[in-house]
Amino acid sequence: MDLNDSPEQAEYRERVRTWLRDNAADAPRVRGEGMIQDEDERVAAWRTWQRRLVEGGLCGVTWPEEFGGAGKGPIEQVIVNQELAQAGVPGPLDFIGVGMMGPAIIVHGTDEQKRRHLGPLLHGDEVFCQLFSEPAAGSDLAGVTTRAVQQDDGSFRITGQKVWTTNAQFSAYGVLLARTDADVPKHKGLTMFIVPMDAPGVTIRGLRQISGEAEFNEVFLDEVEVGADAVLGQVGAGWTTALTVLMFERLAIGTAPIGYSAERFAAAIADAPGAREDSAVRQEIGRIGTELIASRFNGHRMISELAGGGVPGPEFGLAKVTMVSAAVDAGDLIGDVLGPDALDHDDEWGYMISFLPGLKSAGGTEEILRNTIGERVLGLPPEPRLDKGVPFSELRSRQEA
Amino acid sequence: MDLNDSPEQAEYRERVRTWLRDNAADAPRVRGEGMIQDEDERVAAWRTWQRRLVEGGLCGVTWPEEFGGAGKGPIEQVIVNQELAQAGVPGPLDFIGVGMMGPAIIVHGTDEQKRRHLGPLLHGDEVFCQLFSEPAAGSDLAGVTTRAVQQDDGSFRITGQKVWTTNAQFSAYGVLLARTDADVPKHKGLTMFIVPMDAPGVTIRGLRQISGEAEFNEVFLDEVEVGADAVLGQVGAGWTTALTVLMFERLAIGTAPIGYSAERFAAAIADAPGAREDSAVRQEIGRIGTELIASRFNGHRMISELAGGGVPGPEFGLAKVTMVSAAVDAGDLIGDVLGPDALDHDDEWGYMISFLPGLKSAGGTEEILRNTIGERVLGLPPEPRLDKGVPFSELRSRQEA
Amino acid sequence: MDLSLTDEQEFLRDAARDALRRTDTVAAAREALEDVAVGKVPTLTDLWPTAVEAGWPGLLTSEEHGGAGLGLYDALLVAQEAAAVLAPVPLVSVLPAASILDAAGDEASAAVAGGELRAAWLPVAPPSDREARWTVDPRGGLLRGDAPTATVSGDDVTLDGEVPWAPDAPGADRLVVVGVDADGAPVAALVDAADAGVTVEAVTRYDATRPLGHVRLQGAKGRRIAADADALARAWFVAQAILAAEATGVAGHLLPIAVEYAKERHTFGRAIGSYQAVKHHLVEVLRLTENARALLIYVAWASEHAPDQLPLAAAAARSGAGQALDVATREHISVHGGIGATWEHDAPLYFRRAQLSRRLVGGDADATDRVAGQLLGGVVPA
Amino acid sequence: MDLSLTDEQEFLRDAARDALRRTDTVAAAREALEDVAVGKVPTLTDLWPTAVEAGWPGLLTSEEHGGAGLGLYDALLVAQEAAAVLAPVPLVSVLPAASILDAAGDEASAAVAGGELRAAWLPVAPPSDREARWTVDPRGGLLRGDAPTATVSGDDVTLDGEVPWAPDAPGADRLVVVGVDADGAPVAALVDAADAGVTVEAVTRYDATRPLGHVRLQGAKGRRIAADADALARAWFVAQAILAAEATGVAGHLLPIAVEYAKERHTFGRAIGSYQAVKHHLVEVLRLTENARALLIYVAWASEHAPDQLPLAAAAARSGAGQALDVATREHISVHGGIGATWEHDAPLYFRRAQLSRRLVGGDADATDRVAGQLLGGVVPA
Repeated sequence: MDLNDSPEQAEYRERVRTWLRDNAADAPRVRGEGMIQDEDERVAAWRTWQRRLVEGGLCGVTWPEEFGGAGKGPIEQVIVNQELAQAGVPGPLDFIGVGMMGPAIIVHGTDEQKRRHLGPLLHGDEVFCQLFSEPAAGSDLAGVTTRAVQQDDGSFRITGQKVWTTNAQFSAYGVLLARTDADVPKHKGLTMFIVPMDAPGVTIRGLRQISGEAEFNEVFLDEVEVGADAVLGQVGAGWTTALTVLMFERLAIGTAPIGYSAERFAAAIADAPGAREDSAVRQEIGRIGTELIASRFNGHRMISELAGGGVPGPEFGLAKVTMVSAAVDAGDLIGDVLGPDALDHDDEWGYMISFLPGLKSAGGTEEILRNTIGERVLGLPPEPRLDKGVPFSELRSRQEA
Repeated sequence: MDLNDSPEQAEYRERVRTWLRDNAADAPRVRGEGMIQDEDERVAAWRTWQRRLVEGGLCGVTWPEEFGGAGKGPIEQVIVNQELAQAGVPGPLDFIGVGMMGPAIIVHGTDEQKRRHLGPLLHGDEVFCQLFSEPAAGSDLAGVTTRAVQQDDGSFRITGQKVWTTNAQFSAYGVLLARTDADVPKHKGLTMFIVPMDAPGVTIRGLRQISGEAEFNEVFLDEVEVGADAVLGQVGAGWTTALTVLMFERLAIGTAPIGYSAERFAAAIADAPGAREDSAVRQEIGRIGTELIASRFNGHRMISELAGGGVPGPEFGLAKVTMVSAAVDAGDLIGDVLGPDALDHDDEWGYMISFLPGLKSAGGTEEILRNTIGERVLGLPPEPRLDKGVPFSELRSRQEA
Repeated sequence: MDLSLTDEQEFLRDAARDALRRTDTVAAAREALEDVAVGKVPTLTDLWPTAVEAGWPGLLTSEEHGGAGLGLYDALLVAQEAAAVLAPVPLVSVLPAASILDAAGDEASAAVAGGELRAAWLPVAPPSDREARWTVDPRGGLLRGDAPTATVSGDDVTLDGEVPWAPDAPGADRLVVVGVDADGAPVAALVDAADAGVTVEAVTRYDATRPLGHVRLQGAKGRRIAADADALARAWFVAQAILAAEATGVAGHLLPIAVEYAKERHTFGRAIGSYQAVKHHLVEVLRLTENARALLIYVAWASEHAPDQLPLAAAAARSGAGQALDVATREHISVHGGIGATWEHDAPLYFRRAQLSRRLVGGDADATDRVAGQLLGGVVPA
Repeated sequence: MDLSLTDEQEFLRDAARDALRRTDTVAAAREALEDVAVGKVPTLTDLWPTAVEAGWPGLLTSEEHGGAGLGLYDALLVAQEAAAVLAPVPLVSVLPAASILDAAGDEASAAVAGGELRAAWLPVAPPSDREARWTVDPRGGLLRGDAPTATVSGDDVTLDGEVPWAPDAPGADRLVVVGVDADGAPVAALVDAADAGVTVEAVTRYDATRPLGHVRLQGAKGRRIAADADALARAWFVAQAILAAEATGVAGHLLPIAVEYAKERHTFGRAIGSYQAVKHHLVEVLRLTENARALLIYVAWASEHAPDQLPLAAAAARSGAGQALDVATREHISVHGGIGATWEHDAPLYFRRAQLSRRLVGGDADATDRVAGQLLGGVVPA
């Protein structure tokens, strides 16, 4: 059992460190104090930085070399993430494109799609967003109602509404899941498309969260026309393509550095008058700290597994449960200790307190995650499904019955 | 809004108090310190006491006068319960018979059954137990597998196993739910019987709990023969009869005095060195105390509703959830404050810590209760049922498929 | 034993509901937040005329001193209604003030009860078994501050000190200040908010419907109010009870909305309310809300029949209702899925209410601590 | 970064599992409880010969001092296996004792490591940011007691004081006692359990597989062990880690049993494991158990690479694993329905283990408090 790098990993880490020593000074400030306030300027600077990361082999770490990547494995991605965090510099602007959409195009794209999209995506010239979630479908991704209707000339017209879309406001393309056949059971009638975000009929609207910030967007599609060559994977095989994306999403999130930590939360209250002497506060920070330390070492375990050639299973989703609920509890504690000033508009903890309730619901609620883990990891039987094998077009009327 | 008795209630209370002043000295000690240790002696003394309570109108309070009861309403039952608790004397030996089985016989029994059973039951001469739960059926009462097969002469032969039976070891009769028809959906093929506990084929075995005490019994039935006149209600209508019993059970439990209290838990730790000064201990006892005080006032609200002619709805089951989980938390706290001595075999808190996990599972788990309240009180939709309309005989094979 | 509402109480509650329905207070709460987001002082709907018209400032004031002479439970009914729609009705500041003036038979009682003078009480907590002195909320941290010092000379009182996070202080004409004299005994004084020795720094934190003020008293001149220590302690418990009622009002308001949504919204082919995870959480909200309602009844009963249990009752109500509010507002967001966490939805407004309220006027944790102190001290709840 | 077990570790774990399988330790735990129920001192399966044969007393002792010279994680693997089957193997008392002797290069080290002498360490906690002195568990209440006083004269140490709730003290030949000298500095001494100044009152509480003793030292004579304060503090953290491993072992053992039952047992026409209430609770047990396992890895890493993090790591492991044990044992009863709460079922035996363990050797709450102290003091976990 060794928490340290293998010799090859240590050597790789040293190379990354050297590159960062030489280049970190040019990194833009994209969050927190000193951040570039104007969004356009910030995106432009970040785009340049992504290009630089590619040159250094720190972006597209796991992409095959033939598509401009560094051709490494997930463990090297982890090392890069750790060193970026250590150096206090941002990763690529297009975390979603590089981490999920590009890899999905590599797996399911045509040669032409790969040629056309992968280069600009990797270099940050064309940012990609993910157009999966819908207001009506909730956690049930396969229940999307956005319709893509094929025309006589083979092109498709897409109409519907997507939600919770990160980066939509500066994306060139979106990878969109739509229903092309409503007369088959719901997992079967789906198709994935690559949609230009500047196509006529696409409207983007910022979606403000509890804090008042627009963390996400809504995207409305009104008879948006795309060619037959916009299909990613096969018509009717959209669910398979979506599962690939979700697998890359798990990997991307699993290897991302973790934001909240035991030491940060403890530091927030350590100097508040009376806090350190209060046993109730101590029990609470001790409990929260224990959860977060455990989560960190579970991260180490996952990395060890990746290094051994494994792929993170659904159980690593538990890290999200631990992290979010520890952060919620920490928000409560910090607010109680620091008082209403912790709720101030610009306070980092006030922001966290506002941000977490949305996070708890976004990207699959905790309940769905616990279902998945109970079924896929523990092997518990699924809930009875009323929608199995039923044509999608009939589901609605049943629900309303 | 008035927490006090109405003039009629106050007068009734005064009568009960007077009776208790004159008679309490003769009450046997049946639990706690000074309790009659030998079970036979204890039961005999308690039986005598039940008879005395009947004479005073303090047992069978809500039974119609024609069956020997006092012909009062539930509010008078509450007053009696409060005054019994206040005087520190036990209620009737046969809480289950008087509170549930007798009332069910009054509703569903034949004239002959009423004549034969109600008198001895009320006076404690013949104790009744409830034979509903089964090891395989769990919380699903309608899933009982004990079979009652009608013979050519009209009599029934009953074979099966019951569990969690209180008082079985000194009961004269049991009210038993059995399946008489397996070829109809499960709620439909049930029949209720009055079974003599000394019939050939009945075996009773004490069921020891975590503490080592036998709080309940298992009852085995092997070809137990009962006449057609043992059917309570109609053949095939056992589920209806069971629902009546459950309604009386809710009423009996709802009006029973509550055992655990904020003040008792606080007193347990008040003098432990360091406890009163520890803010974590204070937060915990404050939280537990708040829950229990709320529960007490919810009890007052229920009584007010009874006094207004209402019947307690399923939401009063929430009192059980509050009580049990507050007591579990109190057990944790008391154990942590008093240390391992609180786990001593004879310690009252050690006993409580052992007793609660069984209570949590007995008589419908908390999960079932939350389902019921969610559906019956909040009107939320039920879970999809796979056993609706399916003949009972087919259910098993489906489950194993 | 009859805990149902009297006809008068039902009338009072329904009248409050109707009066508050005249403006869209929830929409106003969101608009006020827009002001805060752009750095402006929020403009709130002024519900003071509504409150005065309805007689709410004088609810607890006896008839002989110019009020309606109702019981504490009646005030709690109004507080529940106001909070349910996030209406900025300053009950938590005016009712403790009015009750102190009423107890003293003070000459200003009628004007405050009638709403001609808008009075705000500055929250000062009576001693507990952990804090042997009269205290005020800290600006931050857990160490409670000293109550202002009061220098008494005949009817004149001079006050020095600071009372942070005082609800509704910015809009008040008069402040009812509790200070302690040189012997540590509490003294109440009526202070003109415009007095040279008074500074009120207006602050808004997270819930724009709750105006707050840091009040600094530097040789502030006031007139003594002849209320004794019990009356001054009672003001604190009245405030706790009102915050408890507000919390209960919100939780009780949100639950049926969440239940409706859970019945209508489908996922994986079933209404989300049919899933145990959702169902059991909603039942937990019901349980906590019913508990909170029961605790308000305890407060009302103690207030009328057993004043020695009022500290326990008010603290328990605050603690239990605070818990209900916390769980209900989080669950409200959660049941509504991602949409419940967006600015346009009402759920975040109630969440903000919960987050701020739990940290005002002692905070929920201080109330829980007082419950412990009362129980460990041998108080037996009825 | 490779956190998988080495071949040697897998062998050690499998060998432990095999050795412990020779007797039905769970059945023995129930029988011992029958003895307690009728007021007898429980007869326990004596697993000391098994432990000695397997070399467990010397696991942490360096090879030069007569042990196997393995790492802390290896000992934690054995502790997990022993606890999983409720085997009364006295690791929590002998390993801290052996590690103190090893650190001192004491002449008794080899005999203790080899099991010829059965040694028990008396739990004495090093100072924390809340307790500036060396302390022992109280008999009851929250105020920790003073460590025994040690009067040192050359190699001779005279000890006075009391150490309540010392695991395995009744069966030990030698006691490793930590006392404090007149300057408050810790001193370790090896004491013959048969010394006239030593009284060991054997006690059993709730979990009959855990023999305990209240040890009274009245002028007890011992021989000084030349271990420094760091080594004596380390013994406490080793004990915390072993209790954490035991807790993890039980939780990890119970989870698959509960899952199997939840798959097989049907109610209302469905396997109970298909209901969210059951499923989500079992996932919570998984989450806590995986967290506990991760924390054991932290302990192992800190023990080898960052001794300054061992206090945090050991305390976090104790706290996190204790939580896992608590939830896992309750859930085990709950999943099994009423039958899980009966005497014949194994679930109550594990519940008893959890109930007692959380209150020994400082208790889980003390460990949580130390996590807080370390974090508030600025320690940054790896």
